[in-house]
Amino acid sequence: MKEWLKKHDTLYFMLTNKRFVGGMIFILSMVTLAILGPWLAKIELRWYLENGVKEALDPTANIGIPYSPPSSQHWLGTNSFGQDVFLQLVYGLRSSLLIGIIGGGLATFIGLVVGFVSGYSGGMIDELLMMLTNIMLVIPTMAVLIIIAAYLPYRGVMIESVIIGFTGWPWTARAVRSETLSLKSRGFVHLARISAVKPMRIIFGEIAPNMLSYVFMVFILQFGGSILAAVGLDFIGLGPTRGTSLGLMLQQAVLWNAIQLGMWWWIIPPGAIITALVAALYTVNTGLDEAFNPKLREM
Amino acid sequence: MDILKVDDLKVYYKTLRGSVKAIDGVTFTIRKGEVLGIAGESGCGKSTLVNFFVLPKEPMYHAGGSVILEDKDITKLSKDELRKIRYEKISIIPQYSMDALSPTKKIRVIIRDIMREHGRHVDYRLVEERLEMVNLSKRVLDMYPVELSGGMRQRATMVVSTLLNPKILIADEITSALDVSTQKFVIEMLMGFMEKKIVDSMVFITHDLSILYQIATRVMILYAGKVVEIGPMEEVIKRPVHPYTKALLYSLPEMNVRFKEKRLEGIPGHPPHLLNPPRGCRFHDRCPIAKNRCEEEEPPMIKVGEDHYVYCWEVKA
Amino acid sequence: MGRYLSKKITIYVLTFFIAVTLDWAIPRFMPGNPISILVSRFSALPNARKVLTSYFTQSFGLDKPILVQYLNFWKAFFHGDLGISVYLYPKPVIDIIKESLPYDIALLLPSITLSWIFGNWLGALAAKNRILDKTLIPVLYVFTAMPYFWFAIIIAWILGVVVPIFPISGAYSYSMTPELSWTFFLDFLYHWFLPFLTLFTVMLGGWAIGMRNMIIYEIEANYSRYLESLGSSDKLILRYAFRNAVLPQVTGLALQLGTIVAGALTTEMVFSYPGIGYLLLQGILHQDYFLIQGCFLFIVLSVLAANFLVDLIYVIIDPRVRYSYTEGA
Amino acid sequence: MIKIENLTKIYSTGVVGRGGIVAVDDVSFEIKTGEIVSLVGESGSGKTTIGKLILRLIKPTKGKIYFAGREISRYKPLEYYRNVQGVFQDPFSSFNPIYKVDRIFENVNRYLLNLPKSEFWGKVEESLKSVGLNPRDVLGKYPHQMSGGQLQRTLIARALVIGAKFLVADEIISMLDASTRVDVLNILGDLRDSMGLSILFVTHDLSLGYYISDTTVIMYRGSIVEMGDTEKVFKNPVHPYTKMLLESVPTLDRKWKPSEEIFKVEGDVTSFKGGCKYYSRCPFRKDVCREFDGKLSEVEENHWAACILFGGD
Repeated sequence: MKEWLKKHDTLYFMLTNKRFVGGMIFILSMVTLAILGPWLAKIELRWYLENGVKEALDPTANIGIPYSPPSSQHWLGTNSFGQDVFLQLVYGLRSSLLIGIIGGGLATFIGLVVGFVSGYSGGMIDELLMMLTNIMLVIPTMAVLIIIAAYLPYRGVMIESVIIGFTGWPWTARAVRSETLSLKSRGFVHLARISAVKPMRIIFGEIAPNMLSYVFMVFILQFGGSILAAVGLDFIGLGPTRGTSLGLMLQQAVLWNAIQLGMWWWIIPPGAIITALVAALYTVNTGLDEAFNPKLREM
Repeated sequence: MDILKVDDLKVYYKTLRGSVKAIDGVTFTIRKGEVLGIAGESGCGKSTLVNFFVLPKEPMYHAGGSVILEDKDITKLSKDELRKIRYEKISIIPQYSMDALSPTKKIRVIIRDIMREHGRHVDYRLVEERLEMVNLSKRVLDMYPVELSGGMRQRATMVVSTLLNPKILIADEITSALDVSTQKFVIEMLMGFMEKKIVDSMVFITHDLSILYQIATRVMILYAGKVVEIGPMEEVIKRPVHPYTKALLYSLPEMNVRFKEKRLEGIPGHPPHLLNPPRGCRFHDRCPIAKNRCEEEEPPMIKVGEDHYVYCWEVKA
Repeated sequence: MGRYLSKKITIYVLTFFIAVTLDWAIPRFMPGNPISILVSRFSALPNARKVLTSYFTQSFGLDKPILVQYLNFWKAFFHGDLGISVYLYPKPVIDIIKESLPYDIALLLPSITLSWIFGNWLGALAAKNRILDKTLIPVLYVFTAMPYFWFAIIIAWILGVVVPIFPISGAYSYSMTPELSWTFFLDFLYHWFLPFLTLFTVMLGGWAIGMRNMIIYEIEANYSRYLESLGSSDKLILRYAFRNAVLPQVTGLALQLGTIVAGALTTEMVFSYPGIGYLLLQGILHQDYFLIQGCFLFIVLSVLAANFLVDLIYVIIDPRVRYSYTEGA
Repeated sequence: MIKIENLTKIYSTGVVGRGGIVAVDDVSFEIKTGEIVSLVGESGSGKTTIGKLILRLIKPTKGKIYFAGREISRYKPLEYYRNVQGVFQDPFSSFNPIYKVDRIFENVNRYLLNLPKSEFWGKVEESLKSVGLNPRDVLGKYPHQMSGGQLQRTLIARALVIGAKFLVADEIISMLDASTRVDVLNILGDLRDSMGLSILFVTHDLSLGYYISDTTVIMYRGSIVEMGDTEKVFKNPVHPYTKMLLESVPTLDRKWKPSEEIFKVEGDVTSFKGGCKYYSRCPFRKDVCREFDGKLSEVEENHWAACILFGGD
């Protein structure tokens, strides 16, 4: 009875947790903005569309007058080339979210698999996998990303997500391993073993479901981490070779002296949207932590 | 002489679905020079009682009754006043005494810091003397808790807890995680503290009646947040009166019974949930002699012998 | 303790080995033969081209078996030969890196240590003070969520353009040459301040939040409950909690170093601060692959070294590690 | 039924191959059909490790275990676990908190039995009834909705459904309340008597062992110090360790005698190779004990002890 109440308490605490709900609302509105962006841009750039400027919805097209501050025609102004900042922003947001999902998802997935296998099997496999994990942990992943990206002649959002995913998993693996270790010594795992349940089914049928809330939190952190890693890479100049992204926007802003020229509309929005998005993800994570962990609940 | 008087104490827990009445109207006293044993099964309210004395924290709250220590009702004291009483008057050896000491501080430092909190300086001669009482060398002082075994840490904690010669020492389930041989040493050390008058009185909390029998002068048996029987240890064990006490004693495999010769029986049923405890006697649905009245009205306190009281409708004085 | 260190050293040696191998392998195994692309790119520098072509053949040794190429790479590495920069031709990469080293140390050492100390202090305060927790922590969350370089841009714009108090480019004024004098030092500090402030602020948030969470966890620990049961003040409990909470923060420092360095790279780019980050940017902009590889190696090596240092410190401050490895249990 | 021969388990610590903790040290004994053997010892005695070794949850370092005359590693898991089953100490951790109690039975049928559904669940209900549970109180419930005693009974019922002939019961009642403990013990006794189930009853509580078991094996730091017929071991203890344990058991019919000073020396004072492991704590120790090989010798019929001073020849 007590435990049953607790189960529903978690849901209750989740939905009454201001951090969780607030963060979630913001993230969902960002997702909506990314999805509806081009449609909004149609309203914004109606003048160009009506006048037959076909490339008006291409974020790399130089359609407007360079250096224009925000106006009704260009909601967030134009940059030094006359590209529309708002248009770039919504497309950049799209790629950021995509990278977050793919990169974060991949990192979470690899981390989970390595952590489960390492923690459950123990012995030599565990030693080797943990060695690998520790090595990956001490190598500065950004440096690896840089060197890989630098030699790739063509880079798309996909490739970027994949290399971020492949370098971001170690801490997840370590955390999942220690969680698995503690679950592994529980009676129900022993009981499954003496029911002749196969190891893979024990991992995914008995151990993994107990970590669902934890995995969800890990994914959220990886999501935010991937977005940050990607904008960093873009900013260095190793982002997607085609299209636009939030990091790329900022790189160009710095290269073309937007700071010195005081073009705040080119500088502030891309960074602010990343910051807000990542902060919202962190906030959701703390909210979840409070909901899942009774010790942190505020009565 | 009574050191502490608890009268109709009620301690509840706030939850989303109402109050859990973990201690619901408990009356007893602690006398000078005695070891009061408090026994009961899980959920009877033992740990609530302990925590109410040493660490009253949300969501626990005081829902009624008084606790008089030296003419002062400690339920009415401010946080700071309470802080002074702890350790000096009421001290505890906690259930987790094997890891009660911070792992990254030397034991000497821990002792110094806690004493300083109460405005005292450490008399290391005394500390060494006490360490010797529990079979620890003075070298322990300059060690980190991680360097000691679990048993040594527990004994170091025993020394720390009693340095200020508290009036009342609460020993909270300190033997339940121990092996039989170690249980005995620990209890002998506690008795040493009593003999040397380091502590005036002791409250020994456990679920194990046979251990309690080795140390306690009086015993109080709790069931579902209420006292069912209280009296001299020897008498309660030899002549239990309350049906719960009787059933409990009968269910204990002692070293004189074998399954093949005599079959013991447990108590059927479960303790009630304390969010909505039943009316009347809380034991009535498991009680072999319960009558209708037991379901309706709270049982009265009946004196059944010298200093021996029972809360039951079906018992004659 | 010896075992703890030997285990750690094994990891570091392996990591170092892998990093150098990666550095060697990536240009060779990437799709599209970057070496031919490389050489063709430098047709713009006619006098450099000949030298480069011979240099590539020599150092990459493409005609030789792959194992020999690999061994030669190591040999060159141990002789401090990281190739020649194209962008600053004909300067050896190792010399360029050496020149930027002091700037990196001047920027990173104080910003990392100060933000760590101050962040942990703030976090501990927030853990016990409800008001601070409600007001400060959200702000710190925003700090950690910021990309370093964006905050650098904002700071540069506000304190360099809107209210032009600080310079926003370079490590010293154009009119100066590096020398040991007060005027230069002050000028240096003046240029140093904004990059420092950026790194300090963004890192601060992470440490403070980490410490706050750790303390809240430690305050629930048995030893805290024991102290409280014996009537200790919140102050003492907090002090004990802090002592234990600091340990994971030290480990955190080791784990975060890579991210911090990456953040520092982009910050230097914004301020055109002549550290490794700025070099790297130049390398990337000018397709100077030797420079990029050199920077990579240098970054990896310094992170490894710093990590090792943190591990050493950890042994000193955590009696548990010291004990469990000396007793050989 | 189960025969253990020179069983040794060393847990390696840290880096492969270096150092290790000897949990079980050259232990041999036998559990006959229809017998309850209690394996008694303090923490660190290796009793739980033996249970795990029998259940094949860990592999022995040396020595062999036989079930029905065949070495256990030669059985296929399916075959083995249809015969040998276990119940563990913590009832709440034995159940996956996110699944209904039914899960443990479903796993049994899916992996071990493969019976038609109706037949299987019929058997489950029958087994639950035989351990004194109402199937309606168990099936469809979550583990946290049940008491520890109910859960342990459910686990015993699980072993019955499987049709196990041997049960490892590892401290199965140490976490239960006093008032329900004896019921679970009684179930074990009843199953032995009615079905001839053999049980290894692992416990640290001597009084429980005395109540239920036919044979008692007493372990100290990985080795057997005394074993034999329960009545004989308890009434006529030989090894000083057994005596000390029996002295220390708290009971309601006598108060403890004060410990002798020597008993207060706690644990591993000096551990040296060879010699009696109990040497450092033994009040009767003599120099010859340092040469003692720790072998059991017969004291009387069905009663062995490993003591050079008091044991048989």
